Formats: sequence, C-alpha cells, structure tokens
Amino acid sequence: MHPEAFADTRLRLVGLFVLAFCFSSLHTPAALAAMLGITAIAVLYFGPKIPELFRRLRLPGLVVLGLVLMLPFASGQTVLGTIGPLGLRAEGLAAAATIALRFVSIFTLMAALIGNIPVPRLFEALRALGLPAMLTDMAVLTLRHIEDIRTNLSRMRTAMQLRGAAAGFWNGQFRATGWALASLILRSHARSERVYHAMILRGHGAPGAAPSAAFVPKPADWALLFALLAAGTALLVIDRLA
Amino acid sequence: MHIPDGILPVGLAISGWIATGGLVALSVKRIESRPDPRAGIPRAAMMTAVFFAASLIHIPVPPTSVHLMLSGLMGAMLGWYAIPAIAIGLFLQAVMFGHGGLTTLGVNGIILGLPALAAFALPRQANRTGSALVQSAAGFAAGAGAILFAVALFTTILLAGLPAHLDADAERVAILTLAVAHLPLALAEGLVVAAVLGFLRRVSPELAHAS
Amino acid sequence: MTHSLVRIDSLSLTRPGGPVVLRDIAFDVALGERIGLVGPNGAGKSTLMLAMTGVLPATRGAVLVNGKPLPPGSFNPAIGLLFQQSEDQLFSPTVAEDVAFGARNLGLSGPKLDAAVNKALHRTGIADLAHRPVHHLSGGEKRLACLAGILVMEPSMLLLDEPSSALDIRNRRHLIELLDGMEQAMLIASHDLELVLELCSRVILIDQGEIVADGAAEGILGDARLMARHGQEVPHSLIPHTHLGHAHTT
Amino acid sequence: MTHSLVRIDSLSLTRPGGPVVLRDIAFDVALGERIGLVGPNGAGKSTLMLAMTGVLPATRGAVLVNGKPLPPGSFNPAIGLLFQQSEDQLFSPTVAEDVAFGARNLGLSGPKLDAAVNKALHRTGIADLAHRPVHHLSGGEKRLACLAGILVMEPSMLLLDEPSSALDIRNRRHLIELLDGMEQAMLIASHDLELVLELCSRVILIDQGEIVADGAAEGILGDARLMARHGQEVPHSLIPHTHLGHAHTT
Repeated sequence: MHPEAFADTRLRLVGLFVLAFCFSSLHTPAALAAMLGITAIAVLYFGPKIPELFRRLRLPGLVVLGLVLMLPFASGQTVLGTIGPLGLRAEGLAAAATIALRFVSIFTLMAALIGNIPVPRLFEALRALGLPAMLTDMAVLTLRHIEDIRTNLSRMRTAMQLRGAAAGFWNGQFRATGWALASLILRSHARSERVYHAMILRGHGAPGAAPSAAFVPKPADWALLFALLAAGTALLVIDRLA
Repeated sequence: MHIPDGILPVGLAISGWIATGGLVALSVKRIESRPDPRAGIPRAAMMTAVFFAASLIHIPVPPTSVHLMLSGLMGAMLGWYAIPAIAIGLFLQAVMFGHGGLTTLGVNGIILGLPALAAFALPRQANRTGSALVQSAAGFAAGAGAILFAVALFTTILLAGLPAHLDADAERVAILTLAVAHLPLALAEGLVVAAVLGFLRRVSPELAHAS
Repeated sequence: MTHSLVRIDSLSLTRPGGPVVLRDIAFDVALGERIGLVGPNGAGKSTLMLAMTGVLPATRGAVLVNGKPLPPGSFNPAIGLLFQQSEDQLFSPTVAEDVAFGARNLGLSGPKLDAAVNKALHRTGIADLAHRPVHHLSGGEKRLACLAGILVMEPSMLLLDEPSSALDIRNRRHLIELLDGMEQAMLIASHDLELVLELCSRVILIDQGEIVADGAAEGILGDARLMARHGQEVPHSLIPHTHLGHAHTT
Repeated sequence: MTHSLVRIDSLSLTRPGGPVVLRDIAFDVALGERIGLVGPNGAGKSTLMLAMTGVLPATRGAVLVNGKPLPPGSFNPAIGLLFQQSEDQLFSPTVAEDVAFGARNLGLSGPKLDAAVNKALHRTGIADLAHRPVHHLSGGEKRLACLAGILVMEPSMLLLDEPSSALDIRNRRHLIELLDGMEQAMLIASHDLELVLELCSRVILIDQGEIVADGAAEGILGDARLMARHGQEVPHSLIPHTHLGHAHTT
C-alpha cells in the first residue's frame, strides 16, 4: 500500500524474523486469535493480493494439509466421535488447528512484508546485516542463472522429444535424463565462469567500490520495526497469561 | 522434503537455525582456507540454480509424480560449497515460492545439508579405487543414499516436533509410509545421479567431483 | 515435380501470454524443395518451425505430411528440426552416442543401429569424430553432429533455424556445400541472406506472424523497398553496382 | 595522431591443457584507431581479447596502456570488453542497475552515479529501457545494454567480440552507426567482414595464435589468396564484378 514510505529492507527483515518466530511459539486460542488479527492488519496495510496469496499457498499448503488431516485421527486420547473405524480426538484436532493457523499466518506475513521486494534487494539487506560476501555473491549469481537454466533445460527437453524420447522415465529414460542434466551442467558451468569473468572485468569486488545500496532507515522503517516487535511481545504475553 | 513454517516447536526451529548457521560458518571457513576461495563460487551458484531447475523434471510414481532433489549430486560436485549453496537455495525457495519455510530454514538446511556432505565423501573415496563399476555404484549410493538419509532426518525431526504425540502405532505407520513413499524417488535419484556423474567423469572429470 | 510433400494449412498460433503469434500461415513444400524463411527477429520464424514439427500445437489449422495431418505432440521423424543453438540439441557424452539417440528411439538396435549411425556420420563428414566427447567439439563440429543426429532418422524435410549462426567462414562454407548436396526438402530460417540466396530458389518473408511475400528468392531478396519495409537489407551480391549503373547478374 | 594508446608487447599465452595459444603477438593501437581482428574460429581472437583486459594472465610479454604495463588480475576500466554473448555480461535485474554496476565499482555513488548511468544510456540510445528487466530485452537491446555497461566506466579502448552476432539486420545497422560515432579506440573481432570494412581502416589477420597480416583493411580483406589460405572469404562488397572485369571501388 505504501511501499515508497519504506526504504530500509534490513529493519523489515529483522522484524519479519522476530515476529515469525513469535508466531511459531504460540499455543493458546487467545494468542492464536490475536496472531490472526495481526496477520489481517498486515494484509490490509501492505495489500498482497488475496488470489495471488492463494496461488502461492497451493504447493506448500499440500504438505501441511496432509499433516493436518492426519493428526486429529492419530494423536491424543480424548475421542470426540468416530468416522468409520477412525476416532476423532480432541488433542489431535487442537494440534492440527494450531499448526494450520500458524503456517498460514507466517506464510501470509512473509508475503505481506517482503513479497514485493526484489530478491536481489533482500540479499543486499542480508549482506548489510553481516551475511558473508561469499554467500551473497553466490546468491546473486544463482539468481542470474535460474531463468537461464530453466529455459535451456526446457529447450533441451523439446529437442529430446523431437528425437523420440519416450515420456516414460522408468522405461530406460533415466540415463537420457541424467545425460541431459550433465550436458546442462557442463554448458551452464562454462557460462557461469564467463559471467563471473565479466563481473570481475567490471570491477566486481574491487577495492574502493561504492556500497551497492546504502540503507538509510526512514522514520517509517523504525516505526514498522517497533510495531512488529511490539506485536510479537504482546503475543508472547497473551500466550503466557491465557 | 521441506518442513513448512508453523509445525515445529519454536525451540526446535531455533536449534535448527543454530545448527545450520554453525555448519555454514564451518563451510565458509573451510572454503576460505583455500588458495583461491572465489574460484568455486561460479560452480556453486550454477549448481544451486540447477537444484532449482530440477523441480521441472518430474518422475512418474503412480498415482502421482515426484521431482528430483539433487542434494546428493550437489554434495558430490560441490563438497563444502554445497552447504552455503543449499542454504541459499532454501532461502530462495521460501521467499520466491513459499516452499519450505522461514523459521524452519535451519532445520531444512540440516535435512538436506548433512546428506549432501555424506554424498561428498562417498564418491570421492570410490574415485580413488578407480573401478568404473565401483564408481557407478558410489554415484548411485550418493544419489539414493542422500534421499534416504534426508527422509530419515525429516521423519525423525517431524515426529519429535509434533505438538501432540502420536500413539506408537500411528507413529510406526507414518514412518513406514514416508519411507516407502520415498523409495521410488531414491531409486530414480540414484540412477540419475549415477548417470550424471558417469557422464561428467568421461567428459569433464574436474567437474565430476569437488576437490 | 510438384508433388506436395508438406502442406501448411492456414496455421494460426496464439500463445497464452506470449507476444509471438502466427496468423493464417499457408504454403506448400514440394519434394526436395528448398525455401528460405526470412524476416525480422520476433517475426515468428522459430515458432513456425516448432509448430511444423508438431511439438507446439497450433491453435487453428494443420500441418500435413504427404497429405496426412500431423498429430500434434507425437513423434514425427519425417520432419527434422535443427535448433539455432547446437547445445540445446546435444545431450550425450560422445558424438556417436548422440547420433544414435534418435535412431534407437525409432527401434533400431545392434548392427542396424551401427549402420544407420555410420551412414549419418559419413554423410555429414564427421566419421572421425565419432568417439569424441560432444562438449569438446568446435562450433562447426557441433552443428554437424546435430545435423547427423537428425539425418539418422531419415527425415524427408529439414527445418534449419539459423544454421550458419556462430559459424566461422570456413565452417559456414562447408555447411552450405553439405546442405546443397542433400536431397531433403528444407526450410531455412536465416538472417544470412547470402546463404539463403545460395541454397534456396524460393523465399518466404514473414513479419509479425504473417506471410508478407512468397516467391522466387532473387525477386524478394532483391526488392529493396519490400525488404526495407520489413527491416531487411538487400544482400550485397544482389546490389547493382550503382557507380556503373549496371544491373547485377548472378 | 600516432600516440600509442595501447601497446601489445610480444604477448604469448599457453593454457595448461587448452589447445589455443597466443604466440608473440605485438601491435600498437593509436588513440581512436579502429582495428578489425579477423581469423578462423580457434585462431585465438577471444583469448587475445581476454588477455588484453588482464583477466587471463599472459605467459610472456605485456600489455601497456599509455606506456604503463597492465597489472594482470586487477580491475582495468581503461579497456572495456564486450562479450560475444550478451547474456554473459548482464547480471542485474534492470538495465539501469546493470549499467550502474561498473560505475559503482569505480567508487561513484549518489547523483554522480546517476549522471554517469544516464549518460551511458543516452549514448547508446536506450534511456527509455532503463527500468526494464534485462531478461525481457530483445537481442539488439541486450547488446546495447552491455555496451552501456562498459561505456559507463569511460574506457579509452573497446574490445568487441563478434558485436553483430545474433543481431538481425536492423539492429546490426544501428550498432554499426553507433560504433562509428564513438571516439574510443576499438579492436573488433568479427566474421562479419562487411562490418569490419565499414568501421575499420586497419585489419589484423590472425591464425593459430599468430599475426599473419597487419595493414590496411581493404588490402588484407581484398587479398583473395591470403584470405583463402586462412579460411576466409573476400567480402562481397570487395569482389570485382568479373563479368565486366572492372575493379571495385568503395
């Protein structure tokens, strides 16, 4: 909603980490309800689009869904009722609900706080927070290669298909798959070295380089960090008292 | 085989971050003691991107399909660089696709990282013996073993971390189901990794194994 | 000979979200005919070629080989596609293994497979490279290895996407002579108009997914106004020497 | 003007295990001079260019810029290299960020950085692309973005490795005109001899890592026997029209 009001990705990342850990420590219904409220406020304020949120939620949601569906039948002693041979149990049901709510809230919080920030910017912030340069260098190069490698891989698979590669993997195609992957690795490796050369030729890692992005916190950044930390503290208190 | 946010108790999630942080610090130290630590960065970045692209390769396992993980391959080809590479890969998967999680990134780093390191050691030993058959077997073991090791870690951590304890029967069923469900993936991954490493040994031996 | 080997029957292709679209593409290819496909980047040349193989299903229209419509998505060895980047097409450790790939998928094995591979290697003149690792070949050798990998499937038509790109002059010359000696029908997409002029008697000019001109190569490539309108230049060998004012002859 | 801007002083390069080697390469480049570098694939053109930047350390000999030897392995913004494949050279999310990369590494920041980036974008005519994602650009736009990323470091010499490869005719023409208007000295490695002829007054022909000829562009490129011996063809625009028997004029 107000992306231009914030400039300092570092503070936002710190706030996100602290609050996400607070979320994952909550158990009591009151605290979980408060967590949902905070998540809702974050969504309203930062405005990630709801359909987009659901689309992103699909893949990781499946893993959680499996667990959430299993727990009420497999965990706990207090049987609430039976569905066929399965007993629905209170403790399992509570655990499942807790997990589902925490998962959705952290996921949504992440989308709201950093979903709009370009990934390279996140790594600049992590670098500024003290992550070793080797890791951020590696990350920037990785980002550089992802699109490339995906395109190359899909073109190679088209070429294989045109030369009659059967769809079946188990039908002896594992060797072709491995070979295609190895060919992809070879050509990508040659390219990654050229890219790295090109970066060094343009002064990558040269002494005297200006910092890539100076982070200057605005008052709004501090206010956001304060709000996130306060929200986390409040949740922990509610969780203890309830 | 990524544990999402919200499942594990916060203590376990924090321990995971500490363990992975320590492992990354150790790796960076090992890498920086080399004559030219930057030389391996392009390869590590490229393999992290391949690790990403591997999710495009679907292996049919009726009634569904799985995709390649390649953590064993990363270990074999990258050695110590595999640890920071996996950490970066997990962070990217979490922020770009919501796959895995933020609070559980540390735990997931251990689940994939330890098997990768094991896969680094294994083919390297086999390489010294020289026999092509032994090397292929080692490649298969690196690929398949990394999956099975990761499944074992995943299951252990998940069961230890559930907020409510399962009864013993359910626990046994869950472990068995997960293990059996991952057998085809382990087999597929072993075959593919053996083929990849075999290809690289023939064509570009210096790429096949990390130094 | 006017037997129509391949017929493109008002082919249209809309890609969801993609900007490149084919609109009502229609032409016939006679047995052994060689056609140049010319047009600016993004005109749809590569897309047309993928659609002709059936790997990209058309939104409307059809591709007919020997009068029979090509079922999209299936394996159609009758039409072989040479990719613009050789590396997209090479995925085996050695040249011989790579060439064998397509033949094996056609069901060949044992001595028959070896014979087919040998024949393809000899036709492209790279028999001596058979056991060399693919990734140590030069650009020109890679292009030939790709070509052998397609010829081994005995296609009746070749689609060549920028065959001379990234080749040096010697390799380009060699490739031109090789292609000139082959009996297959060809569709050659290229910015290398001199190559088109040497190999093709007919040229199809496309722009923004539509056929703008289809006719004799020299007529189209030599039409400065038509070419300029579609971002092309008349090849040097067709430019009349203005200081003497004479018209060119080939 | 015969001030020697860059001197290559009997440079030799042996790569452990690699087949390409440079032997005793020596030539001078005057301020603003444009030299074509011509030769078959594998002759050592790209290697020579990498060695001239200092990123590939020479086994023997030296590269001198304004009389001072270039320390290998260091950052030498005076010599800018345009890679053959634009993709190798682009690694930032947007065009403006990519162009800023080199300038920032020279220590520029704030308004000075912005001014330098703007200047480079305007010189290459891509100011309107500044905030476009690099990977959505066309081939021609990518080439220009790479060029802007080098110009921002204010080099006094440009090394261009196959600058027209993978460009369509319109973009190639645009690039030629752009380069023709620039004051930097250039070494242009290319198989596109018409481009070399348009831009360069001098040509260096290398084969197997050695300089075979160094002199006036038309003299070397028009020498059919010399060119053929090193796998080259005389460009069409230099071929006399034999049926009339007249010599060419440019």
